[in-house]
Amino acid sequence: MMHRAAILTSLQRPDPQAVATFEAVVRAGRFSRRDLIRKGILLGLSTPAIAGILASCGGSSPTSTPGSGGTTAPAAASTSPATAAVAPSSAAATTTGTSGAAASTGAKGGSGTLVVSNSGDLKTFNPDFQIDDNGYIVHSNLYNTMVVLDDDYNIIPELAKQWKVAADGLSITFTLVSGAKWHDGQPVTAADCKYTIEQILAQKGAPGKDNLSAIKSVDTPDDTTVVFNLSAPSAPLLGFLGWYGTFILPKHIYDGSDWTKNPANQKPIGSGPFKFVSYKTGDNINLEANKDYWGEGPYLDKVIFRIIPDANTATQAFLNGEVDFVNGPTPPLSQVPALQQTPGVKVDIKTYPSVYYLGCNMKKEPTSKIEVRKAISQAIDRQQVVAKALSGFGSVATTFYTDVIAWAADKQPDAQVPQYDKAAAAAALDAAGYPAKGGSRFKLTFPYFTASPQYGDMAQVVKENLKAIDVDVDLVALEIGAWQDRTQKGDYDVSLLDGFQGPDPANLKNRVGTGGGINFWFYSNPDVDKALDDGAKATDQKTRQDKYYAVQRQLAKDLPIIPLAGVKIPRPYHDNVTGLYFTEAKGKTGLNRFTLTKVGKK
Amino acid sequence: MSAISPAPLLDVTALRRLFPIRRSFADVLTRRSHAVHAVDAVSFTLNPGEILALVGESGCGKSTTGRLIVRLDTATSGAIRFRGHDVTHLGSAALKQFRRQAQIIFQNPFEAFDSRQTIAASLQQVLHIHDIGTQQERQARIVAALAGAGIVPAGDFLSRYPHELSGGQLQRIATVRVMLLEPNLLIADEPVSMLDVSVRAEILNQLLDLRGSRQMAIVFITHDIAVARYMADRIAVMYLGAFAEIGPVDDVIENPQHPYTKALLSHTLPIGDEVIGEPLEIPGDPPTPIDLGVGCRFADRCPFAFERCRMETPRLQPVDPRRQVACHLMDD
Amino acid sequence: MNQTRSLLTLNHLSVAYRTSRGAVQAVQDLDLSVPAGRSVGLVGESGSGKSTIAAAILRLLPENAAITGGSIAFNGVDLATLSDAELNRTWRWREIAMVFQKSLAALSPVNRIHDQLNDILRQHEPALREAERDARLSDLLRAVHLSDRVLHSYPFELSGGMMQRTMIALGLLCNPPFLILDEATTALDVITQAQILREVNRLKQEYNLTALIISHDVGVINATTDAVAVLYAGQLMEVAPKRRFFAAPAHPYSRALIASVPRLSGPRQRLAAIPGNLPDLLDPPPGCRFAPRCPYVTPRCSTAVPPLYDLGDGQFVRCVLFESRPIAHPAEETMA
Amino acid sequence: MGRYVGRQLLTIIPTILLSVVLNFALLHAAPGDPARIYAGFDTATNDQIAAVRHELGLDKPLPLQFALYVNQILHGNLGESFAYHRPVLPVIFERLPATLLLTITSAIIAVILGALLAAVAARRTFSKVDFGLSFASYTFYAMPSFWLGLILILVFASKLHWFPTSGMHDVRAGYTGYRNVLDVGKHLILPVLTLVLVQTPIYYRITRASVAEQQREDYITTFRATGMSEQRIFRRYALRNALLPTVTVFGLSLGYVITGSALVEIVFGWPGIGRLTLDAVFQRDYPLLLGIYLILAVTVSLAILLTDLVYAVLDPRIRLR
Repeated sequence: MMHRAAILTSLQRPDPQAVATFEAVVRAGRFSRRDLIRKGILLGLSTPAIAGILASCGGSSPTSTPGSGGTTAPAAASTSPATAAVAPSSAAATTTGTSGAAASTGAKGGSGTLVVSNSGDLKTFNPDFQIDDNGYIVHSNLYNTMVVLDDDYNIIPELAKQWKVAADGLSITFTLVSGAKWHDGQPVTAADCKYTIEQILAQKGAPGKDNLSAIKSVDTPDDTTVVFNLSAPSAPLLGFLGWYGTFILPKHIYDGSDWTKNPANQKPIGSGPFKFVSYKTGDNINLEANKDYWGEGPYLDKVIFRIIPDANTATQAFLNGEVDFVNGPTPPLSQVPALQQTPGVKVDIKTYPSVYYLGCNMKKEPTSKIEVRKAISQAIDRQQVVAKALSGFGSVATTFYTDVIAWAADKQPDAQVPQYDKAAAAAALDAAGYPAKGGSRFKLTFPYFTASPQYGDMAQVVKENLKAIDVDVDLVALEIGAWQDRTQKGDYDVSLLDGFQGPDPANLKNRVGTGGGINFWFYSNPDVDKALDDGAKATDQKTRQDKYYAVQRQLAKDLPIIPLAGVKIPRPYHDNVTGLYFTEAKGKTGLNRFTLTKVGKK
Repeated sequence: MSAISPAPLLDVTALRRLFPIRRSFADVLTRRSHAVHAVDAVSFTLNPGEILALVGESGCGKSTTGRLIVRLDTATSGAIRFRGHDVTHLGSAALKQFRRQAQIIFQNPFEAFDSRQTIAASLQQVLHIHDIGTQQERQARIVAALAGAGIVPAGDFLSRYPHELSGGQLQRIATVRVMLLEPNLLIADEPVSMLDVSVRAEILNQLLDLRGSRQMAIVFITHDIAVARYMADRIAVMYLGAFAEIGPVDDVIENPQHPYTKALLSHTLPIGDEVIGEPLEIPGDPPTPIDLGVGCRFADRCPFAFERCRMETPRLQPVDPRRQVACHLMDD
Repeated sequence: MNQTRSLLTLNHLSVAYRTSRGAVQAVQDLDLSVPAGRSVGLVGESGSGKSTIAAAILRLLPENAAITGGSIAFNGVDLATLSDAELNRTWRWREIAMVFQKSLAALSPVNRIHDQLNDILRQHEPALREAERDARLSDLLRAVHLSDRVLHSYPFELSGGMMQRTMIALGLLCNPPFLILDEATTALDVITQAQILREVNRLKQEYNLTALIISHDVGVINATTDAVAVLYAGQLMEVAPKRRFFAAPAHPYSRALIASVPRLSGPRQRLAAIPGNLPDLLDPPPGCRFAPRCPYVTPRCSTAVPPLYDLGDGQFVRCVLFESRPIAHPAEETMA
Repeated sequence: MGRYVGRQLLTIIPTILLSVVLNFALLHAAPGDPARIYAGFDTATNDQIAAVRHELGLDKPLPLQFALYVNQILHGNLGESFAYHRPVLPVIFERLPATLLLTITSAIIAVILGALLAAVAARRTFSKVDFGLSFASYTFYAMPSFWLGLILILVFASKLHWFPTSGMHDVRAGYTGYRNVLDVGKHLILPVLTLVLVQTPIYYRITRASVAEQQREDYITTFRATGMSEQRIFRRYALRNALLPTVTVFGLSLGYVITGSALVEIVFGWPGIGRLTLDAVFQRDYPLLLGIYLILAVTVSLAILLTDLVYAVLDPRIRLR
């Protein structure tokens, strides 16, 4: 982010002639979005300016970086938090997000069929009423959200081309793009947004409900304006609006029906770049280009998601050319180096906003003792974890929060996790009253679930590391449902977990807050709970950072969870495929939105 | 029972065992069931030390009767009294007590032993189940019992497995095994029919000796009337689940009253210059005793059958104080 | 006994089984002849080799058994030297037929009786028309007092007695001069057994059959044979005309055998058991195989197998007690 | 025969009823909370989980849930899948044909192949052929199907490019008509081969043992004695008798194959019921699982009935008794 802001502010005077040429190029539609932006930046145009040109040209959809207006919020620009658009440094100021696209260009489709492997069936084509990991990439291509998170968790426009946060933080006004249409030809309007948001808020079980709970009511003064009235200022709200379970649904299809049973759940009508063609369950999902797409692209004629549950098979299908791009399942990590060596194959290795960590049972001795937890943390050689269990596809974790959401990750010494020091670990346990009698200080029960092979391998490395300081570990492999039952009963000493920590650190509440949904460790610290609550309510970026730093410092003191390694995910594709979301330059829609609008084949 | 005759050891009254069967889909639908009358109203008494032979062709119900008596099977109706106690419906604890006194040996000695157990273990187990003696006492008792049966040296047999012994040897050991419990009643179900001729006599003699020395009563089940004659004091001839006649062995053999008994005896193969007499021809094979109606079971094959035989089931009736016959001819 | 032509002559026949623990001499140096038109009974206990002899005559020994010596002369032809194809073409069933023990399993359980009998008949009488074959089958069944219904039945639908009659009909299918009955009535009930044995006797007359009747039951032997051969542990112990055998058995084993059978008449004396067990044929006693159980055993009994001594009137016995009698030379003369 | 079929049909009903009760009990006794799984692992709050639990009706007492379920079934309604929010039956019937195609094809090939090889081996006892076949049968029998499947993919798809690695259709080509049939056939070969290789040994060994046993039967001796050639005896009598246990095993193993093919379906990305089941297990989709088990119970019962009928045709002892 730093470098882009620097470039933007250093180039002040664009050459009018160059701008004209640029306009002509855009009109001709000859450049990819990436090229356009790069060229525009080189011409000294700010991103909104490019967007303006594109909009006036009726060109393809550009994107905007939040807080890049150039006049305000330098602090926000440097940390680029997802909340920046809502909460610039000055409480008095309001910020505008912008979106350029109003109508589609003529260049839709034409670059063939892309076959993407997906690890399982989606549950339903209604993207909002339940969590559906396998469906997310499909939903993303069929539907739009109001705003989108980019690869660095900045908020960028989608259906909402711009938005304004009221000075008191109690309302947000969105302006929608014009010309967006549903796949059945009906226009996308503010009523659709209102319907969707209200529907989400009305359903207790909807995954988006809690994240959007700050919204008190939704107004639609006209067809392109949506106003969220909030019960209190909410910093994470906009980030969550670009997150799970917030795809805008067509009101004219869903209104008045049970949205879990609407026929459109099997024959979806979205507003996204691809239209539904067919779904053979267990086999494939077939989408075709939406030639009337309001935004950029799509450039492909078709996207076919092939469902291949086995990682080895998916890898072979990929190598055999049956699949162009492995979205899932993640190839066996040990095979990735060979894939990287294969001609014609590219492997993108993406740092995922997730950390593998060991959770300690806070209710049961010996792990209820901080000395023991600290010793465990010191006993684990994280280099070994990364090298042995993750085949190098991971990073040694020294702190609690993912680096990917950089503004919230505390890297200060106070927030550091005790690192590998075998001797110190042994000494600490001696001192804590756990001498190594007969080669064993105590025995820990370590259940883990068998969803991915890495878990077993990591558990094994942990076991070996702990054995080196005379702590025995009983590994118990369980299916995930059984694992949940067991950990919830507290029938364990340590266990292993990871998971998405975005888009906002407010999510930490579920992980380490008292009674959090995945706080399997019975960790409860009022100070942490308070800091988490304050962090969620604060609108000021700096204040929020302070609160979440405080949480991480306290975690370093209490060590209910012991971070081991950051998660990296390899995604192979053939080099005739270009423009995949992760191959785009930073600042574009990325991993968090698996839209394939931009994918084309050479 | 008069004062002079001893109280019977075993008193079987109107014993019945029906095996329900459903023969057709229609039966299943209508929940109608047929019944095989395996044993039908069998009554007799047995005194201590007495041997009663049950004789008949295969399927006549003689083995079922034996199994009912030692409660390997439960009677549909009727009563079995052992030493005056009704044992027809004993619970498991009382049954264990009863079984100690009433034992059974079977036709196939190879199936009577667990092929994975040594002979010693098999014999020990019997005593163990009934909680008799210490380990040493049991051992001594087993060796003594084997020696008593002429199985010497006992050590030669104890460590062997069933498959290492001949059928005759195993049957003798099987007999010893039931004798370990010193029962008062033994059911011997065709104990020699699978054995070679030359070893049969050994088993038969062994059983006779045990009767002599222990006053053990025996229900001896056989298809061979000559063997029955050798073994028994009394003989009961069975046909299709019911007694045709019962009486002292010599009376029955020398002067059979029931036509079936006559047929059976007249078809027994003579040995050497024995004279059996002209065979009493009876046509056909014994039918399966399903849903028997009224009338004599033997009527269809009986050369002497008359109208009444098909109308009325003959009862077992005394023809002399020690002899009973179930035949309408006796009424004349 | 008169010198009649011998239809079947077993000369020094020996049969051995190969087992994992060594060779078993199941039949040792056996001499026996069956005169045309007569019935010879072969009596012995399990392991005596009597069924092996039947299998050897038709050359149906299992794979692990072989004729190790001697000859099987049938009408002057040594069956022991013929190939399977020759036996199938000329001898089996056309000349020598057999009624087996365990008759319920003696035909394929899943094919109708008619189909099986017809199939066998077609092998030997390919020229016959279907209708002629059917007529032959019906005639045969009538001969054993069975109705045509049996032809359309499966084996399991028949009673033991009916099945045994069917097997006898099968034996007569090709009108053979020689019939072997191997424990043919063993599993039957008393009355059925007696009826069938009487039928066999009648058919022997009607079809002019020569028969070898194998049984462990001296009653069956008594009912059906003219002469008796006693086998013990693979050795032929005694051959005698039937009456003579029952009235004056010579060999100690023959005597013990008859004495161990309970009778239906006469005094009820204690049965004489034969002590001991059959010898282990993997390691048989040298000399007379009955010696270990014999009440009259002498040291000489174990030195060599005694020869057959001729007691006259067709009675021969293999026992040193009769060494004063002339030694018989069965290869040169006809016995029984 | 009609009576026999009727009797067999009647026995199916209690079997299926029992399976419903057992499946319900077992599913609910197994650890794992569907509500938590539906609410999402990373993000769900305890409130959301409770809401989902209520929505799915899992907060009702278990006996009531069972009563409601039985009532539903009796009205011909197998309920609605937790995960897919669709009636259970269409979800199942979308997947059943693929599984039946895979399993029945492979089972039939395996039983024929196994029986043929067994016949060949049994006629040449202790020969090299016999030894080789026995060795191969043990080898393939011991092989895990998913592993074997992967090896076949590596060799025949990745290395030789003879067949596609996985799936049921060439999605890029999107064939229709007879070309679609050929395409499915091409995709079918490797998974069928996998199942054939692991199943054939079972039939081979059963038939091999059974032929050997028939050779010792008395009726074989009878036919030999009548002068019938060995070949004729084998062809006309021994083989037919020897096939009886094979047919029984075939019927019994059909059930096993249909449920046990899940691993092969996963390896080959085959869109069958096995994979649907496994997914449903992981998601604790009770209505779907119960529905699958019910349909499988019916299918397997019918398959067994069918084999019983074949058996009855082959064996008059069953037919006529």
